[in-house]
Amino acid sequence: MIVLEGLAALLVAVGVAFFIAGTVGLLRFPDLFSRLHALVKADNLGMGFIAAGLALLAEDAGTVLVIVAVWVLALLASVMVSHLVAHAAVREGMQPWRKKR
Amino acid sequence: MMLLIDGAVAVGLVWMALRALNARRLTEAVIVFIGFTGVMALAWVRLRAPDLALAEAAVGAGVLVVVLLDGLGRLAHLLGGRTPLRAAAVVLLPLLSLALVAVLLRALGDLPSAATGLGPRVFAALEQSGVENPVTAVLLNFRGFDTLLEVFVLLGAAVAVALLRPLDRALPRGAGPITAGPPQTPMADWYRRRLLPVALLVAVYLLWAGGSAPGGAFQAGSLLAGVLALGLLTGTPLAGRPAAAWAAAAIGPVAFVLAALLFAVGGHGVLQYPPGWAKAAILGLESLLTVSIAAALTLLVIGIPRRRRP
Amino acid sequence: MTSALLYAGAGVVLFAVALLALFLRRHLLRKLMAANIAGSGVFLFLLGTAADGDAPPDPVPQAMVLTGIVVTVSVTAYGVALLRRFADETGRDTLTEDGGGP
Amino acid sequence: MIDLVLLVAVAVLLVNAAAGILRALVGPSAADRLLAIQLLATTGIAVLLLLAEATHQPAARLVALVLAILAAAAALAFVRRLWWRLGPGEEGGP
Repeated sequence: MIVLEGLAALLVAVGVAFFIAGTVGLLRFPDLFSRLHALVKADNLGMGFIAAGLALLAEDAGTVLVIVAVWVLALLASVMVSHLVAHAAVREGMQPWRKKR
Repeated sequence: MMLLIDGAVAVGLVWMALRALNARRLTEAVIVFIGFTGVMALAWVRLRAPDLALAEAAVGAGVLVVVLLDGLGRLAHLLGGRTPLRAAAVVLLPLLSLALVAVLLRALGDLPSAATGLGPRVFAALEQSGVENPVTAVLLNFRGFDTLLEVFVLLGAAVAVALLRPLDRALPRGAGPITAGPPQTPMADWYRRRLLPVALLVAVYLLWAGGSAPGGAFQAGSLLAGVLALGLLTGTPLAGRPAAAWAAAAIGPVAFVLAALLFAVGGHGVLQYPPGWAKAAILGLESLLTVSIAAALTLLVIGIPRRRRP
Repeated sequence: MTSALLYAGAGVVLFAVALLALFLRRHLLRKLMAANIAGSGVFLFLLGTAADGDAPPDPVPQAMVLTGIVVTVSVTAYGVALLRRFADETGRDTLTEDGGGP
Repeated sequence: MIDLVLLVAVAVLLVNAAAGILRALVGPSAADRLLAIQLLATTGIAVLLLLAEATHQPAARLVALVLAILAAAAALAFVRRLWWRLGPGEEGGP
């Protein structure tokens, strides 16, 4: 039991670390496209770790099912958001950032 | 730890409200306001009111988002003007507002403890209500009359919005209110087609679970409306069938009134369920109400077409 | 000080802030948002004072707030539709008192 | 014990979201501001899942489920109803 809880705590901690990484990306990256990428990818990986940790703690299969469903749906929604925003940004004529020479 | 989290949520709520009301850019204000409703859902969970959290999340993240962003889009050509305020108002009103906070906070300290509320009586009568979720029991049994009026408010709002439709120079339905926009992408299509069944499943679960656990007609209905709004945004040709939508919006309130009259004629009070029938009656009414709430909210989202420039 | 009272206090502040903005802001969409936030403040106050320790709060205020949430969203949607129509007719998004024009 | 770990995670996530939102609201474009909502939605879902476990409220998972289903609505409405109407520098107003 204690092993399981320790593993869950570890997974949640890793997940939180990915969330922090995502925010650092949001703070530091130079343009919309790269910020989208930080936000959507890092945060959802983080949520995956948190969901995995919580699934270890779940008492019954139904709870695990709900947790997995939440994660998959959030993942799909994030994919849609980044796709839509990036697609629209390109159409609006927004230029990706390039390193100045 | 709990108090720390609650403090963060409460401060976040006030900060987001201030930002939504004072941000210089209107788009920023609307975006922060949408975030505010999300944080409200968190606050409801912390206050142990999951029914409210479900409703707030479903309404705030679905219908309200689309209504506000769509409304903002319609006003985009007007954005940018600024009107000065009278100096007296700028000085006096904040002082009055501060006084209000002081008085209300003082009153908060004087309130009697929660044990004097109606809660114990609800729990005492819960056995006879036909459901185990006390909130559902209050909404559909003990205070069914209020809920009846509420669904009429919802239907009334949908009718009122429809009445705002410009009679002359309205754009044709094809140029319709919600489906306008830049070309859609195949991915959005794919997403919508997978999301709709999932949302339907969750809505049915919320409705069914509403008898014994958090959930119910309002939560299920607003979730469905949110997903339908999402579908409309990706191009579901739903807006083309207004008669069906209106019929769906009316069926719940009508059934509610008929049930009330039927019970009254059958020798019980208005909206007093006959013994043994409460559970079935509540579940049946809730199912129809879910359909109606979803339809009425969707009609509210669709809104009215734009008036053509003269 | 319990968590519930904290939320009730936040509700008071939200209500006052939003009421102030309702008077001070000219843009009608902002007035609508202010009315919404004032409503949220009232809801928080209701539930915050109805909570009793760690037990779930009184179901009667919960039902009232649930009703309130749905009524608020329908009124907001109506307000946005009205505002949109007003803007279509007049080309303005604020109500000016002294015929000050757009 | 594990509950405390989860609650600390909630607190860290909330602070993290606040920092990200402050940055996102700076812009410069309206789409950058939209990212604030996306960040809040993702964080909110994770926080709700954590709170469901830590405070023994299974219904909080359903709230997370509802948020996850509707999470794309804001971006969709923004892209299809608003952004293409906003010209450059035309998003202000008192």
